[in-house]
Amino acid sequence: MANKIRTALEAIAGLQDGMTIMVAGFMGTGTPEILMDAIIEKGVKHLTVICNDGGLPRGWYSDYDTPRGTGKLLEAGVIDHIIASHVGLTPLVGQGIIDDTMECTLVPQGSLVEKIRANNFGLGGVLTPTGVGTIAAEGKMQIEIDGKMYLLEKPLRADYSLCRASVCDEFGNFLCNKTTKNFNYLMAGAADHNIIATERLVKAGELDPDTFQHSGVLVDMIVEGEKPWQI
Amino acid sequence: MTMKIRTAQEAIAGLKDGMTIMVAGFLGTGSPEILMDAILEKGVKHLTVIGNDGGLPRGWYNEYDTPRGIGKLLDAGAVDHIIASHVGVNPLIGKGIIAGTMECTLVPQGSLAEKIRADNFGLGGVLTPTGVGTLAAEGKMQIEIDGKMYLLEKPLHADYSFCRASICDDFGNFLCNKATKNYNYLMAGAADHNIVATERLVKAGELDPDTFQHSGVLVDMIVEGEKPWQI
Amino acid sequence: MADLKTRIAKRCAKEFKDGYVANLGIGLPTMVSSFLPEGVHITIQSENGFTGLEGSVERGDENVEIINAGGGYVKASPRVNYFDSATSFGIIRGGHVDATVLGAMQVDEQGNLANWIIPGKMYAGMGGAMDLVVGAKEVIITMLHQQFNKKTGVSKPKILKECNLPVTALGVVDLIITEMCVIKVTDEGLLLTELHHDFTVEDVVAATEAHLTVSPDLKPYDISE
Amino acid sequence: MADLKIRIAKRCAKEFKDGYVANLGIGLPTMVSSFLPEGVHITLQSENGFTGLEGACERGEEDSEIINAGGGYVKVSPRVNYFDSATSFGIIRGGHVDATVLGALEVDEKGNLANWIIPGKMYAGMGGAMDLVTGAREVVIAMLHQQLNKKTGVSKPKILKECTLPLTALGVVNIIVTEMCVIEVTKVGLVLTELHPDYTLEEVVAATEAHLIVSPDLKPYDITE
Repeated sequence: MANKIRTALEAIAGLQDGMTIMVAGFMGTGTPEILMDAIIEKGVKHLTVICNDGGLPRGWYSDYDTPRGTGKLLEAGVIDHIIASHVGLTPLVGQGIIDDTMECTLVPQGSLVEKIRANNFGLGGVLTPTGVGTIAAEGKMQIEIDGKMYLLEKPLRADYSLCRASVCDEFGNFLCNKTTKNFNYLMAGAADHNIIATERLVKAGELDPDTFQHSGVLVDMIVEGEKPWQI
Repeated sequence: MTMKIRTAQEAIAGLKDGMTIMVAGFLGTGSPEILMDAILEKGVKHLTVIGNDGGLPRGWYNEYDTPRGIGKLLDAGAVDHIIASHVGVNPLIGKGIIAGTMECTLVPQGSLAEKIRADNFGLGGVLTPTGVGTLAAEGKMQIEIDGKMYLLEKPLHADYSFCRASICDDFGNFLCNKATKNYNYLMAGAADHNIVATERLVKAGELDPDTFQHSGVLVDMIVEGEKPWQI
Repeated sequence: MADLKTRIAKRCAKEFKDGYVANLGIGLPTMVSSFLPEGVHITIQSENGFTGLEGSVERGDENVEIINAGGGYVKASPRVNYFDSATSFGIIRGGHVDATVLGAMQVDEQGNLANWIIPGKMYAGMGGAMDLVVGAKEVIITMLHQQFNKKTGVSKPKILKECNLPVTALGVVDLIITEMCVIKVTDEGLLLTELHHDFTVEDVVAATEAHLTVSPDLKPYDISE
Repeated sequence: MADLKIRIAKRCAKEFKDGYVANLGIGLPTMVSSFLPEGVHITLQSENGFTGLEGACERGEEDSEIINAGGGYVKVSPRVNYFDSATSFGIIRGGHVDATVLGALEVDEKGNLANWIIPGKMYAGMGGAMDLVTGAREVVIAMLHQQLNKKTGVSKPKILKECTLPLTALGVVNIIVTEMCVIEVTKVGLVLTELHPDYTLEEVVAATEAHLIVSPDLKPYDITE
């Protein structure tokens, strides 16, 4: 059986300047930090990043906090374009837009998740009532169904998806604890190359299979070594 | 706190002739048998049933087997219209169509799942490549997105949804073992009244919350007393 | 000011029925859960993926895996259930949230809402706001009646004939609760249903740009326990 | 007949690469997993909601919670993962299934496939077939070359210029494996790539209604171990 286990640097060996990546997590919670670190170490630039938000900036909760999640990529200046629902916590995005060094596309959060899921699950798009009559409708097809107006939200694709698991088996079946689930069960499978960084790696069959909540067939590479965030 | 726990009869007190119901399960596996029994006991007729299939007919695996799942409703002649993906296992449907006593609408299985999820999750529809150029496309809007043709699959709604849990807490958070999941995580929430029949009922907080895989906010009523199927 | 916000939160709490699933915005809306009438227990949904939010957590008691939609560490109730973002927004958009309480920059006579962007000034993103106001069965706006400009000391109406900021959604607001009054959004326009005894109808009209119809059944602002 | 089906299953098995995620139809297609080349391990997907199907189950060993898409009790591998139907078809439609092997009633020159309904005769429903052939990266048709009418004893071609039965999907078939030969569906039509030593080219052409292009690189039907 093909072995999916890699080091972080091996896993992102094919990641190149200008590529599009998806990064799971909600304000840093549920983001694969060791993959963020690997991207910075490799020195990839000009990325388009699809994520819920800009992660957390330096010193967010405790003075000594490093940035978290996509906050690391923002601080390192490797993002040209961010596609997110909310970037208010990271002043670096606003600053980047003002300085014209960064582009930002805002998508309502529920639509963002459906766009990612649509790509993962082979849908040509979904119709959502969210955003009708707002800026979020600009440039989007509108379709009236049984007297109600909807926006067509098309799939979002990426070269790589970077997700984080609490426990993952060697086949890639994984689970995420508590509120670390967020985009992890959507992005894993939505890109050409799907990488999971996990806190705990187990053998297939070691745990009750029903423990796992996302399918390993959607995972291409597994990296061990995530550590719980220390408050 | 509002109590959601009911007897099977109480839970379906509002179910009337001619209503539309969703019944979870795949060839009987994962169907709420005590709710099927309650429908027969109440004598409701002329139902429109949305389900993957026609359940299992009498004597399917062992000669002494009762019908399972929707098979019970078909056996009792309580179904006027079935909306399903596959009805070949239960000959009662074919007979009903030929006799002109039953209508059958076939939907590709993946589209059926998405139509139910769309209703549950407030989408106006999804675009799927499945069924383009086939009978399944008849009467459906076709939309071309970036050069590829898709069918618009609209939401399916019901008055009641009948689901089955392996374990459910008293708030309605539930999980389904193994291959009993199928439509249970999609239908619970997709109807006006959503009933879960469970094998095991626990108090909220009794188990690790991450054990549960479907949210209790999507469940209106809980009925205890499902028994594992005996082979 | 803090007193006024408490007043608004107390009045808003009366809108909740036992068993409601609610989503509360950060700030004033979050305070609402502290003032629920006796016997009213609600389940709070958090956009980032759970139901059963119980409130903020003391330093030292944080669980790094339990945050709210504002990125803050929070407590979860025993009936908490965690799910992914598609399920979270499925629950929101699917009409499974009975009520959402949010602040606003502007609300207008059509029930249009603007609360996510001030072009050139505030750039945070809509987050889950657009989905919430479209999906929740009841959208309650809690806010101070006017916008106070700290530099100039001048207050400006926020309840307008027509929103001039980019809207969050069209025609979604059901109820507006301010420190002065309660206003229902109806097909015929804005209906003043309750008035706080510190203010006259004239005071409210002067602080409101939109046309207000005074309910024939106008009642005192009800924050009795 | 059983021998011919084993031959077809053995040849199909050669299409699989190590690590493939595959969905096998009931009947002949299911046999394919018994003939995988050494070192090739695949993960079988079951439409009703799991990956890691291992095969049929002996009487007495059944788990009433583990069935396959045909309603039969089955065994699972240690890396099994169970999910709901939306996820199952997400995996199928999303291109995460590398190959599906299915039988057919008819296949035509454009790779159109008919395998779910004979109007007035067979009424079962498409089940997951439409999604599978639309979503899987490679669609392998495994079938006897012709349709034998048991009453009349006459055989009729199933590989046609144009399908006459209602379609399962348009232009989805990649490869057709029969007891006689292997045919690849290309943009220019059907290309005969392998011929079994029991048959001549003329016999295959006679048993096929569709136009066949004989590959300049025509090889013997390969079922070597």
